[in-house]
Amino acid sequence: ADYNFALVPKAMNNPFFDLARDGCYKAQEELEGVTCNYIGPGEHTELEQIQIVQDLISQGVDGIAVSPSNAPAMGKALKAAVEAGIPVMTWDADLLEEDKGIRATFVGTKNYDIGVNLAKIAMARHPDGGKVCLQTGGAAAANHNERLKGIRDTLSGKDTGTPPGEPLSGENGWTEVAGCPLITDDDGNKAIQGMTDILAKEADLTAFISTGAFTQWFDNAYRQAAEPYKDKMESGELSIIVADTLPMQMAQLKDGLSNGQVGQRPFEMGYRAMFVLKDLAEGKSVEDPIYTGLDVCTPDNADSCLAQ
Amino acid sequence: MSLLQLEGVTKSFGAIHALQGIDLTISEGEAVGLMGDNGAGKSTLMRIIAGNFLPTAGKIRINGSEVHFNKPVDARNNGIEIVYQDLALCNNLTAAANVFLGREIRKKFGPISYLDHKAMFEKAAELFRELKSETRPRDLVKQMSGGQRQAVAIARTRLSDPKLVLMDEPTAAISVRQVAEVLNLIHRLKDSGHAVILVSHRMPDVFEVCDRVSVLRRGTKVADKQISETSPEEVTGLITGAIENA
Amino acid sequence: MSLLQLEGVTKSFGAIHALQGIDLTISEGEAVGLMGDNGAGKSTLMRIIAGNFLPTAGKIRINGSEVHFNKPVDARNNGIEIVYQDLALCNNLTAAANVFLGREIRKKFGPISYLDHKAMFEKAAELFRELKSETRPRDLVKQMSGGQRQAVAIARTRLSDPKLVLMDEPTAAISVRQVAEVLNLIHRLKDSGHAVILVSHRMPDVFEVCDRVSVLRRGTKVADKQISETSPEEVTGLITGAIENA
Amino acid sequence: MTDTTQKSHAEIDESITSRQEMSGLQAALKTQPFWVFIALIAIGVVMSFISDVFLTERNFFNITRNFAFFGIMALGMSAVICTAGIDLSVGSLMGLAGIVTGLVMQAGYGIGFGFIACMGAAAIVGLINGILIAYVRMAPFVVTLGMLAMARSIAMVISNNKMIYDFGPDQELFEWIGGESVFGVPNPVWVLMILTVVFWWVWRYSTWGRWVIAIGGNADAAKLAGIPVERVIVSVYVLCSCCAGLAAFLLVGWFGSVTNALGLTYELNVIAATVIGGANLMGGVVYAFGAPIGAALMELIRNSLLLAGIDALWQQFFVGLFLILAVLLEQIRNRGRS
Amino acid sequence: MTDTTQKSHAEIDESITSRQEMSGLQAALKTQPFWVFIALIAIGVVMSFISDVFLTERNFFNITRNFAFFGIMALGMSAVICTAGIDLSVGSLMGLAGIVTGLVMQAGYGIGFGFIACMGAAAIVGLINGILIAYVRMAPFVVTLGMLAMARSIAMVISNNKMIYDFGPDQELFEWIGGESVFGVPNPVWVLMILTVVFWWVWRYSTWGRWVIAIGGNADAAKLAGIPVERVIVSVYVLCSCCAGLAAFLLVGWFGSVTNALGLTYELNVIAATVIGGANLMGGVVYAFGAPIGAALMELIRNSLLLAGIDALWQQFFVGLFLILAVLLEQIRNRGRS
Ligand SMILES: Nc1ncnc2c1ncn2[C@@H]1O[C@H](COP(=O)(O)OP(=O)(O)OP(=O)(O)O)[C@@H](O)[C@H]1O
Ligand SMILES: Nc1ncnc2c1ncn2[C@@H]1O[C@H](COP(=O)(O)OP(=O)(O)OP(=O)(O)O)[C@@H](O)[C@H]1O
Ligand SMILES: [Mg+2]
Ligand SMILES: [Mg+2]
Repeated sequence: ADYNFALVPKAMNNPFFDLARDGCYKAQEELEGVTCNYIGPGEHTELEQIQIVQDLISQGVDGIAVSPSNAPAMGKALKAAVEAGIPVMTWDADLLEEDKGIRATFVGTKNYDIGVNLAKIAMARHPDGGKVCLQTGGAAAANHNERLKGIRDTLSGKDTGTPPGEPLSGENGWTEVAGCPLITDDDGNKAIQGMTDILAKEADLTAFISTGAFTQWFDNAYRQAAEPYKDKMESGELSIIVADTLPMQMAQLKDGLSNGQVGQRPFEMGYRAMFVLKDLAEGKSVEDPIYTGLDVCTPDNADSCLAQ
Repeated sequence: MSLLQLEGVTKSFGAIHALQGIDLTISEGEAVGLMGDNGAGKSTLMRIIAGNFLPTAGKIRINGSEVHFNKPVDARNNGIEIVYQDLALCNNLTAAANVFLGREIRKKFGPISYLDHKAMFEKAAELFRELKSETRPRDLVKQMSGGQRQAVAIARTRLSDPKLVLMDEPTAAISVRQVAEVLNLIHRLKDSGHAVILVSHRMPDVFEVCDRVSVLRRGTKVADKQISETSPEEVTGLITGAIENA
Repeated sequence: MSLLQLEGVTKSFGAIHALQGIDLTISEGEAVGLMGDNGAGKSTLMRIIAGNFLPTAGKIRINGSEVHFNKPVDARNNGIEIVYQDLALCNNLTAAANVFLGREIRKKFGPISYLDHKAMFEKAAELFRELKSETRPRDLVKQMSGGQRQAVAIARTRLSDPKLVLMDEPTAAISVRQVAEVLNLIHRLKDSGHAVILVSHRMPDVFEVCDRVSVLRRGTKVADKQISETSPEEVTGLITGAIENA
Repeated sequence: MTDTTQKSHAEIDESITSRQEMSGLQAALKTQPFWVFIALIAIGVVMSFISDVFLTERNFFNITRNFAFFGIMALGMSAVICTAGIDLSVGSLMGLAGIVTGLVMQAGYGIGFGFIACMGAAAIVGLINGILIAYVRMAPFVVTLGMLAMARSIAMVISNNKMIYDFGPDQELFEWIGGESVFGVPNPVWVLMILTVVFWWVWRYSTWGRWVIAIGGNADAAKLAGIPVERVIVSVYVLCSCCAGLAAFLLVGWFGSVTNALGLTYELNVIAATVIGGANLMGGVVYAFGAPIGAALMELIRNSLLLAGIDALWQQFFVGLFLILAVLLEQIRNRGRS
Repeated sequence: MTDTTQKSHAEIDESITSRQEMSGLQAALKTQPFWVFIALIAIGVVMSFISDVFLTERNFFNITRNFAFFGIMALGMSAVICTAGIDLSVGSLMGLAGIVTGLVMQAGYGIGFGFIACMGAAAIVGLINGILIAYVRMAPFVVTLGMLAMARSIAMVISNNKMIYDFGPDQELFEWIGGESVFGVPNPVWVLMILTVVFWWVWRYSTWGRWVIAIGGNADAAKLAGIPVERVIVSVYVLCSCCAGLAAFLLVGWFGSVTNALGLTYELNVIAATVIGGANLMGGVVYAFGAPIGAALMELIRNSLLLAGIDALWQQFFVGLFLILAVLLEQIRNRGRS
C-alpha cells in the first residue's frame, strides 16, 4: 500500500524544522511506498497549525506526526483524527499529560533536558556561580519555558516551580540580572540586539545562556557581537552557551565565540517519525516515548560531539 | 433688545488676524447683508456665530444674555441655523441623508427605533421642490452638480424653526430660478419674524432682500448702514477701500 | 473654420444622461456664455472639452481636425485651459505651488535642475495682483477663504498662452472688485484673439462680456443666440423652461 | 402661460423626486462583497472537481468555524475602518482578553464572570484607544500600534508567560460554546451569522450607523451637523474591541487552552478580510456582509490550496495571488461601468 | 482719489505678497519630527543618568546601526504614505531581496551582481505593486498584503527554505559594507545620512517630490493639473521597494547570513517609524528627517528599557506607552496653538 504521511512542524520558516524535513525525505527514499508530506504554518501561529491538521484529516492522510504549538487545542483537533482512524503521533513537542492517550507515541527530546545540559556547561565553567542572563523564544512558548526551568532548576539545585520557573536570586550563587530573561520572539535580529545590549550593560556578567539558535543565526553579526568578549570567554570570566548545533553554530564554537552548544537531533526526529507512522499504519505497536538524544558540545569535543 | 449682539469679536489664526473687534446686532425679522472682499473675514464671523470657532476675544449675546458656543450643536440649540460656504456635506451619503444628518427621522417598533428612510426621502424631496431645485433625494452627493449641493445645504436649515439663519454665499453656485427662490425664502423668513444674515458678493441680491448692510474690510467693520441710506456704488467703494469708512 | 467644434456630444453616467447630442462651435476672439439650470450639464460639458471625461458619443474638433483627449494634459497641449467649478486644488500646498502645479519653474545647477521657489512666489504674486486678489502666495490653500481659492484657480490659466479658456463659474465666490477684474480679463483675452467659454449663473456678467449665449436644459442645448439678439428675460425663460426653445 | 409652466414643473419635480438610479439588486451588483462572493463560489466549484473531500460535511464544518472568528472580528473592524480609522490592537487584545478569561475561570468564578471579565477587558482597551483617537486626536495607527504592544505585554505579565488550560467548574460549558455545534452548525458560526444580521440592521436602520458612515465621509461636516463625533468614534473602537474579545472568548473555548500568544499577527488578517469585503481605508464605506465574505475568502483559499496538494512553500504565494485576484475581479467589473 | 486708492492697493498688495506666516524655524517648531526629536533628547538625558553604559561609544554604535536599517526603509515608506498609500510588503521583500543576494553571491557572481540582483528583485516587486495600484486602481493595502504573502513564498521557494551563509568570493567586502564602520560611524548609518539629505532635497527642490506631495493632497487635482499621476505612483512604490532592498543588502552583510524569515513583521515597525516621524496616513505630508527620527525613537526606547533593566515581560508595555507619549507631545503642543 502507498502511504501518505504528514509531518507538521510549528513553523516552516525555522531552519531547525528544515532538518526534520530532510530526515523525513530521507526516510521517504528508504521506505517503500511512503510519501513524506511536510506541511505547516508559514509562521509560528497556533490557529493555522490546527487548521492545517484539520485539513489533513479531511484529506484523509494515512498518518500525522505533529509538533504542537498549542498542546491542549491540538489534543482536541487530533481526537478527530483518531476517530477517523488516522494514526497520530507527536514529535519535537508533546501533548498535555492527560491527552497523551490520543497520540501513539512521542519522538523527540525532553526540552527540560536541554536546559539541564546548558546549565551543566555553565556550572562546570563557573562552579561558584555568578550573574546570569537567559534568553528565550516567543511568548509562552512551552518548549522554551521548559528549557528555562531546566536551566533554573539545575543552577539552583532545586525545583523552581512550573515552567519557566522562578528567576534566580542568589540560589547556589546564581543571580539573574535585571531585564532578563530576554524575549526574542524567535527573531534573530532581536536576539542579537538583546545580547549586545546586555553584554554592554553588565560588565561582570558570568554567563549568557540562550535556549534557542536564534542568537547565533546571523553568523557575522553574532561574531561581531561576541568578538569583544572573546578574551573574557577564553579566560573563563564569561560564558556564552546556546542551544542547538546548526553548522554555523558549530563553527562559532570552534572559533572560541561560544563556550557550549546543546543540540537536538531534528533530522533524526523527522526520519524516525516516518518509520513510526509506517509501523502504526501497519498495525504494529511502537515504543512510547522515543527519545532521539542530545548532542552536548564544548570547545573540547567540538569535532566529535555530533551524532552522525 | 436685539436677537443677536456681537461685542468686540476678534479672531486670530496664528499671525493672521481674521477679525478685529467686530460689533454687530440683529433683531427679529431683520435681514442683514454682510459684504466684504475675499478674505475679509465674513465666513470666519459666520463660523463664530455658528459655534464652529471660538472667538479669540469678544462676546456673543442672544436675547441679551451671553452665550458660549463650544460646538455647533450649542448654536443650533440656541436657534441658529447656518449654510456653510463650503457646504459641509458628506459626499458618501445621499442628498436626503445629508439634509437630515444629525436630526434623522425615526420610527418606533416596540422599544426599537429605526430610521424612517421613506419619510426622509419624501420630506427632502418636498424641501427641494420648495427651492425649485432639480435635486434627487436618493442621489449621492458625490455625483451631484455644484448647485444641487448648495440646494442640499440650504434645505438643511429648513428642518427646524430657527431664530436666526446664517447664509454664507448661499446663491454662489445656483441658477437663476433657484436664486429667486432663495431670495423668496429670505423674504418669507423675515416676514415670519426670523432674522437672517446673508453673506454675498451679489450686490443686487443684497439690496433686494436686506434691510441693512454691514461691510467688513480686512477683519474690521467699516460700515453698517440701512439699505435705504446707501447705494450699490457706496458699498462697492467700501468693500474695495476706495471709500475709507462710513 | 471655427476653433472648437462639438458634434453630438453625449455623456451618460449609468442611468443619468447628463448630455445629449450637444453641438457647439466657437471661433477665435469669441466669448460664449453657457447657461443653464443646476444639473443641466454645463460642468460635464466643460470637463469633456478639458479632457477630464471621455464623451459617451460625439466628436470634438479643434481647428477642423478631430481630437481625442484621454487625459487633461492632452487638452492643455491643444491650448485649452480650464477653471474647474470645484477648483481642483491641493489643500496641502501653497497658493503658488498650486498655480504652478505640473508646470513648475526650474533652475539649472550644472546637470541638476531644481524648483525655483522664489520665481514661483513672485510670479504667483504678480498674477494675484493682476486679479486684484488678496491672496498670499505662501499661504496653504487649506487656510484660504473661498474667494482666495478661486483666485488661485483662475491664476493657473494665466501661465500659458492658450487658444481657448474654459471658465466654470469663475466668479461664484469672488468679490465685486475681483469680479470686475475677471470680466476685464475675459475682455483682454478676446481682444488678443483667444476664445472663452464662460459658465455662469450671473446674467449681467454674461451679457457684459459674451458675444453669444448657449443655454442647456437637462442635457440638451435649447438655444444658441447672439447676445445682441436676445435679452436676460428670454434667457431666463429658456433656462427655467418657461420658453421651450429658441 | 405661467400657469402651464408651473404645472409642468410640478410634474417634472415629481418625477425627479421618485427617480432612483437603480434597483437594490442593481446596486448590489456594483458592490465589492458581491463580486468577492462570486469569486468564493467560483473557487468552491473548481475545488469540488479537484478534491472530493472539499464538499464533505466535515470540511465545511471546519472551514466555516475557522473563518467565523475572523468574521466576527472583521465586523467590528469594518466599523473602525468606516470612520477612516484602523485598529491594529485586535490581535493583542485577543491575547489579553483570552488570558483574562482564563485566569478568572481558573480561579473558579464560573463562565458568567469569565465572559464579563473578557468583554470588560476588551471594552477598556477599546475605550482607551477611542479616547486617545477621538479626544486627544492622535493618529489611530499610532495609538493602536502602541496598544498592540501594551496589551500583549500585559497579557504576558498577568499570565506570567504561562499557558492556562484549566477553566474551573464551567470548563465543559465553556468548551461547548466555543467548540461544539447546534443543528450541525458550529456555535461560532451561529454567532457570526447573528452578528452579521445585527450589523446589517445597524448600518441600514440605526442612527448610530448612519452617523458612523457620515463621519467616515466627512468628519468635519458630521461635526458641524451636530453629531457627537468624539463619542461615536469612541463607541466604534469599543465595539471593535468587544468583537475581538468575543472572538477570543469563543476561540479559547474551542482551543481549550490559552497562551498570551493568542491572536499574534491576526490584525493584518482581520484588516485584510475587511478590506477584501469592500471596506475602504479612506473611510465612508461599509458593508455588513463584507466582513464574513472577506474572512471566508481568505479561509477558503488556504483550505483549497492544502486540499489541492499545492507544495507548502508555494502556498503563501497562491494565498497572496488569489487575494489580489479576488479584489481585481470587482475592480475590472467596475471599470466597465464608468 | 482713484489714483491714491490704486497706490495704496499696490502697497497693500506688495505687503501681502511678501507676507509669510512664520519663519523657517517657527515652521519647524510646528512639525511632528521636531517634537519627536525633543522626546528623543529627553529620553537620552534621562538615560544618561540611569545607566552609565548608555553614553558609551559602543552603545551609540549599536543604537545607530540598529535603527539605520529601519530608517532607510522608513524613508521610502514615507514617500508611499505621502501618496496616501501603504506598503505592507517591505518586510517580505527584505526576505526575498536578501535571499536573492545570497543566492547570487553564493554562486560566485561577486558583490556587484549581488547588489544588482538585490535591487532588481526589489524594483520588480515595487513595479508590480505600483502598476496594480496606479493603473488597475486596486487598494494599496490589498495589493501589498498579497505581495507580502507572495514575496515571502518566493523567498522560501528559491532558498528551498535553507539558510545561506556563504557569500562567495566577495564575502569579506560584503560583510564589511554591512557590518563595519568608517570614521567610527557604522556604514549603514552613513547610508542613512546620505539618503536623508537626498530625500530632504528631493522633497524640497525636485519636481517629482512636489508632485508626490500634490498627489497625496488631492490626486484628482494633481491629475487635472497634468501630473502623470500613475507614473509617479509607480515610481513611489519602486522607490520604497528599493529602499527596502538596500536595507536588506546592508542587513544581510551585517548578519553574515540570511534566511527567508529576514524582515518578518518589520512592515509594522517601518510604518510606525514613518508615522512617528510625522507622516499622515491620509497622505500629503512628508518630512525627510521624520523617517530617521521615528526609527531612532523606536530603537532608543528598546535600548533604554533594556539598559534600565525593565522586566522583559513589561518591556513591550513601555515600548507601546512611549510610542504613544512621543506622538502625544506634539499633539498637545499643537493643541495650545489653535
Ligand atoms: N483655518 C484658518 N487658518 C488660518 N487662516 C485662516 C483660516 N481660515 C481663514 N483664514 C484666513 O482668515 C482670513 C479670512 O477668511 P474668511 O474665510 O473669513 O474670508 P471671507 O471673508 O469669507 O472671504 P470669501 O469671500 O473669499 O469667502 C483669510 O485671510 C484667510 O486666509
Ligand atoms: N460623476 C458623476 N456620476 C453620476 N452623475 C453625475 C456625475 N457628475 C455629474 N452627474 C450628474 O450629471 C448632471 C449634470 O451635472 P453638471 O455638474 O454638469 O451640472 P451643471 O450644469 O454644471 O450644474 P451646476 O450649475 O449646479 O454646476 C447632474 O444631474 C449630476 O447629478
Ligand atoms: Mg467666505
Ligand atoms: Mg457645474
